[in-house]
Amino acid sequence: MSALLEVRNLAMHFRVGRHQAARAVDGVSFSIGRGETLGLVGESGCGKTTVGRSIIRLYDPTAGEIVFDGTDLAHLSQREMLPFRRRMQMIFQDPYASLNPRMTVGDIVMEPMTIHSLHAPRERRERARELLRTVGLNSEHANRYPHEFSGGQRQRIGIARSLAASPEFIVCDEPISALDVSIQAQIVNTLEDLQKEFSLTYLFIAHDLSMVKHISDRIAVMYLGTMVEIAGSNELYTRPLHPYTEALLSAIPVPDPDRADERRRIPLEGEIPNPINPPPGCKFHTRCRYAESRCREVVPELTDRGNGHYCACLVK
Amino acid sequence: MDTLLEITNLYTSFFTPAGEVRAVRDVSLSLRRGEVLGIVGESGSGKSVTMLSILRLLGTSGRVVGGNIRFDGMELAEADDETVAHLRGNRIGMIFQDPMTSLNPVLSVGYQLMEPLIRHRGMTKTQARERAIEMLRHVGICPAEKRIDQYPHQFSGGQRQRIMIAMAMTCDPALLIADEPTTALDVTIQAQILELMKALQARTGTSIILITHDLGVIAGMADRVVVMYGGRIVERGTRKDIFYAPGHPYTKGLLHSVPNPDTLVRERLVPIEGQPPDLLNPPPGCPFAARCPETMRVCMELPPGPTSLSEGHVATCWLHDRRCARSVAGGACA
Amino acid sequence: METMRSGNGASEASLSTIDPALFERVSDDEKRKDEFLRESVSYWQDAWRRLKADPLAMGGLAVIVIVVLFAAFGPMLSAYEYDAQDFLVANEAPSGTHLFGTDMFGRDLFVRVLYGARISLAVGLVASLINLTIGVVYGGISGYLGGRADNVMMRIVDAIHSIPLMIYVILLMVVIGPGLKSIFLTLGISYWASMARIVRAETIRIKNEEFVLAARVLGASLRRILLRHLIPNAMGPILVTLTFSIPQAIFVEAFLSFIGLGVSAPMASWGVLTSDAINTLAIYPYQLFFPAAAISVTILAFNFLGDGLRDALDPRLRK
Amino acid sequence: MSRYIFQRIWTSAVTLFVVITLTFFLMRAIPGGPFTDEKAIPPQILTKVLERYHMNDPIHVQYFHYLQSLARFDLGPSFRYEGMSVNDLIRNSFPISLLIGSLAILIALGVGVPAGIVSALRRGGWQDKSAMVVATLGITIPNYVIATLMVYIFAYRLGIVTVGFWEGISTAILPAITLAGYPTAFISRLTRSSMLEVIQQDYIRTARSKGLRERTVVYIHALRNAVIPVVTYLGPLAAGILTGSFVVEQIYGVPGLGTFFVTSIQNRDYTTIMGVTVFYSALLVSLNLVVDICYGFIDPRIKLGG
Repeated sequence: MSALLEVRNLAMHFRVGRHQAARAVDGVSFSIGRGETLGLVGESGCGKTTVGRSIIRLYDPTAGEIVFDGTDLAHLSQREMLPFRRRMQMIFQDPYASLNPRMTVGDIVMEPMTIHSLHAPRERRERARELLRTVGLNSEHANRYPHEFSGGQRQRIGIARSLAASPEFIVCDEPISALDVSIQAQIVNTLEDLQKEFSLTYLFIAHDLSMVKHISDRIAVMYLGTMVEIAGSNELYTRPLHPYTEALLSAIPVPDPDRADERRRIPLEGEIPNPINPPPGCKFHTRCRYAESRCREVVPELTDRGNGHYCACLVK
Repeated sequence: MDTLLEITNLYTSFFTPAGEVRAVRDVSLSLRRGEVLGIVGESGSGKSVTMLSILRLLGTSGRVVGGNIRFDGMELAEADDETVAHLRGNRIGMIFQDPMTSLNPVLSVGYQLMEPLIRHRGMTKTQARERAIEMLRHVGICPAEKRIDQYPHQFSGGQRQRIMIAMAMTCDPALLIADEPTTALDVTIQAQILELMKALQARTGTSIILITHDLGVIAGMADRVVVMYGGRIVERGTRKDIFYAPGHPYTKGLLHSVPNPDTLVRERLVPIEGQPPDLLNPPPGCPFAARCPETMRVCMELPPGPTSLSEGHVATCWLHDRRCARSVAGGACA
Repeated sequence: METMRSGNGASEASLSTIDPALFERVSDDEKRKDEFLRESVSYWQDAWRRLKADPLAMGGLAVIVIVVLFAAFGPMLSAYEYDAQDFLVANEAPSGTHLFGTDMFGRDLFVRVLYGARISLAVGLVASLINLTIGVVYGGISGYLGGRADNVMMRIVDAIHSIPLMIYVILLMVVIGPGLKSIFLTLGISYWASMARIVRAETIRIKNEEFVLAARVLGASLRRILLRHLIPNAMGPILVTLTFSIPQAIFVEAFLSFIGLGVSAPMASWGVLTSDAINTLAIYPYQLFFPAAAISVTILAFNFLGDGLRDALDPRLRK
Repeated sequence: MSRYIFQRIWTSAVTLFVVITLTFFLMRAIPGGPFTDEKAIPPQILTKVLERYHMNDPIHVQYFHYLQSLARFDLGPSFRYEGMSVNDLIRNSFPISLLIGSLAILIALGVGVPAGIVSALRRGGWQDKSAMVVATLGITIPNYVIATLMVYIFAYRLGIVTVGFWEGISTAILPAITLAGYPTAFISRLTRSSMLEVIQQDYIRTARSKGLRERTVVYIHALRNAVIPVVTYLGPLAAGILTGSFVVEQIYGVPGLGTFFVTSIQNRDYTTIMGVTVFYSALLVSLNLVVDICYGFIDPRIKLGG
């Protein structure tokens, strides 16, 4: 598998007040192969959304490289980004906020084609209707407004829009967390079908580990702006190395009474520290049950543990 | 067995300019002392409204339009407002989904914790403060003496939910209603909060009604489970009944639509197709008829009644009617 | 306690009436036939529908339309000129010939009130144009740019805002001198600060909404983002602010004319008319009544319309 | 908290400085200068006068002079009132305006806030509807119209009060009521909408879920949050009362600063106009500052942000 996207030492610091900076993302590296789905998980405030938005250049990264199909996007101007905007897209979290309430569904889906002057203007409407059918909606819906649809249907509209410019790569930023359980599976299946049909590459950002494991080939775990572990999804699930991943996995509720009863939870006390003043050394040491004195001083690097499994921990 | 709460044939509606939203229809359930009852359902299924109906916290547009609510030998549906108000925070504690907005931003945490004690227990400020500090300690907020004078914005989401729990539990209520207490929290914090609730229940013996949409939370917490859909109860039973022998197509659908984390092969999920019903014009029959894989003509016209599948396991579905060729009573399933 | 009930349908009574054919499976199409029962309505159609249901707002709108029509065509239809003096009929009470009576110079008050309406409406129009151009653009740019530019731009607005408009206006009028043109100029210099604040707040709210991020991800130009996404979504508050800013401007003009800094004789604005009437208030109270009522009714109409618009455009009321 | 206060003081000072500068250059921009008007002044007197007022110096020197005297709280002499300084004039007339203004603010708060609470709690009821109709009327009718009507009714028709003589607090009541009209109406509407918004918040449901008395829920939990916008309105309220007093005082014949300001405008008494403008601005900027600091105490969230 050749890498379609390679992120090296990406950092994104946001200014807070006059003299402080929140280190939302602090040196993150990973790559995604063509046709692959990489899951990116972590709790709120870990910087996973910032990674997604930096890749798609909604932010200007503080440092690092974002190599997409051989070109470093990190320092391109918005004008230079334009050809890449057609090739990479994003699906958003909130199906209520991600669609312009003043535009009809047809106009929303046609917008990417208009911006990139794809197809003849007359064909665009037909293509929009076709896209709506592709994502499981009725083409008659094109003349309606977003507020007339339910959450799941709106998310499908958002997916149709992201497909309109025929992209190769899509950042899915928590696309199912705002949806009801019975609808989540619909959307995940749709995403899987589309991936096959259009050979798409996904970066799938979520906090729901079980769904991420289902959809992803590999999973990357973030904590407080850094990458702590990357591995194939089954590997990560069955053999987590990093203490944080271990705790995170043990915290997922299992929908099975017997297994829930016999399960031993690894307690993770306390809360995520403030990214303005992250702890020195390993950022997880304040909550880690294996922490040693060196963890407070040495910043662990992601190291290869074999079998495509990388982990950034000094102890394990 | 000792029943603490019994709701029979509850109907609750919201009267909006667009018409009557029939949020809860014909809901009956019971809760025993010391038990954890889980109510599962997605948004709009009526699970929260059922609980808010008990405490009369429906706001100005909502009203209980039918049914009985019996709490600890008292008939609540006919009780006056003052009686119900005296149960709230005293005999029945409640915690809500979003800890970020559920605490009053301009009052100190200590003040908010002391209020129910002064109101219901007639404590003096000093006594109440002592008890509040003790409660904060129980929920793991330290140093309690110092933090009691802080304001909600000085706490994280998880800590605020702990404070909410302390506040709901401070008068030793017989019943704690937890309305999606962990939905807004991260998984590791969710685990902490659930653990805390379990520990408090073990100590005080409080009955808990846990409302959630997360089957995983229910599987680890509840003794018995009620499944709601479209304002009606579709199934109830012990948690093993619900997870291992679901009787209603909706329950089955829910269980199939979440991935099994233990399988190493990627299996395709089986979603429930379609969209939830519009409660402004609820379908005349079963609320799930439009999305059910087994829909019969009768499902769309008449609401099914409850059928007992085994001791304590009840499904509300026409498939179990003895006239249905595929019913359990009628023999083979198609 | 579980009550054991076995397989009853809607009720035992209807048991026998259930046709066995009802227990046949139905097809998927039949299940989902009634998906969209409601017709599709856009935001503006919906808002208009709600505005129509508000009697006060519609009353306000009707009054505004009537005032506009009267101001435009009234003076042409009247037999009198606004500045024609006739001392023979000075200070006459309202009658069939002089609907609102006459003033101390024998001028017909009805025509003068209509002229006053022209001036007030012109002032209102200018004020709204200023708000729409300077206020919306300034606020929009400030909000969209953010950061340091926004900071500087908003400090200026704060400075303007912390001193009441009236003091600037008075100061400027003293410098420029009285007259209608000066009023327009003065309003132009000072009358956009609150609109700028509101538009900025809206812009900041909307620009972080996911649909604007989506447009940026698609590569939409700044122009497109402003015209297709930001402004259409900020139109509600802009419109409401506009409806409230018009009566304020009308009031400012009346006030200035009242203290002698606005329009001067023989021109007739509602402020001049009320000011003139005060001298003779004890004897001829009707001379105050008509212009005062005209101002109040017009301002009231705009306020009712504004309230109605605010409710009709409130996103929280939409379901 | 102290950082927040410091920041607010700093921005207030900047605002005041901008206003002073603006006023100064505006007044200097009057074509022909302040002494060339209807009455011709002999040239030699004019030169003397100009010298006395430093009008012959280069403009930046004048500006510097002006700032210097302002730093000593000296607003300079009046052009028209011979031998009087603007400071004297303000000292004589401002206490009267202050009395009327404070009374008006008390009325506005005392009537507006309760009216707003009642209409919010009885939303859609007759109390709500009547209060809101009265409030809309209060907002719509210009205060000079209210003033003249009151004068007409109470002085001319009923003869209860006399107009034109200042007799202390008893003569202050009618002007204060008149001035309070608009702010009372505005505050009641503001309180109502803010109360309606607050009453729907999650923490109100929490308060109810604790079984608190409805009184406690409304007056402790809801009102504390609902008055925050009212507090922020106190600055603009003071400004409104101030500008309102220009004409209301005149109509009632009250010898306050408002009357005095309007008279000086009509007399084109430029140093006085300038001085009073600067005085008003300083007053308002400091009031805004006080309001902002109060706001910081009412809303604990501000402390952290500061």
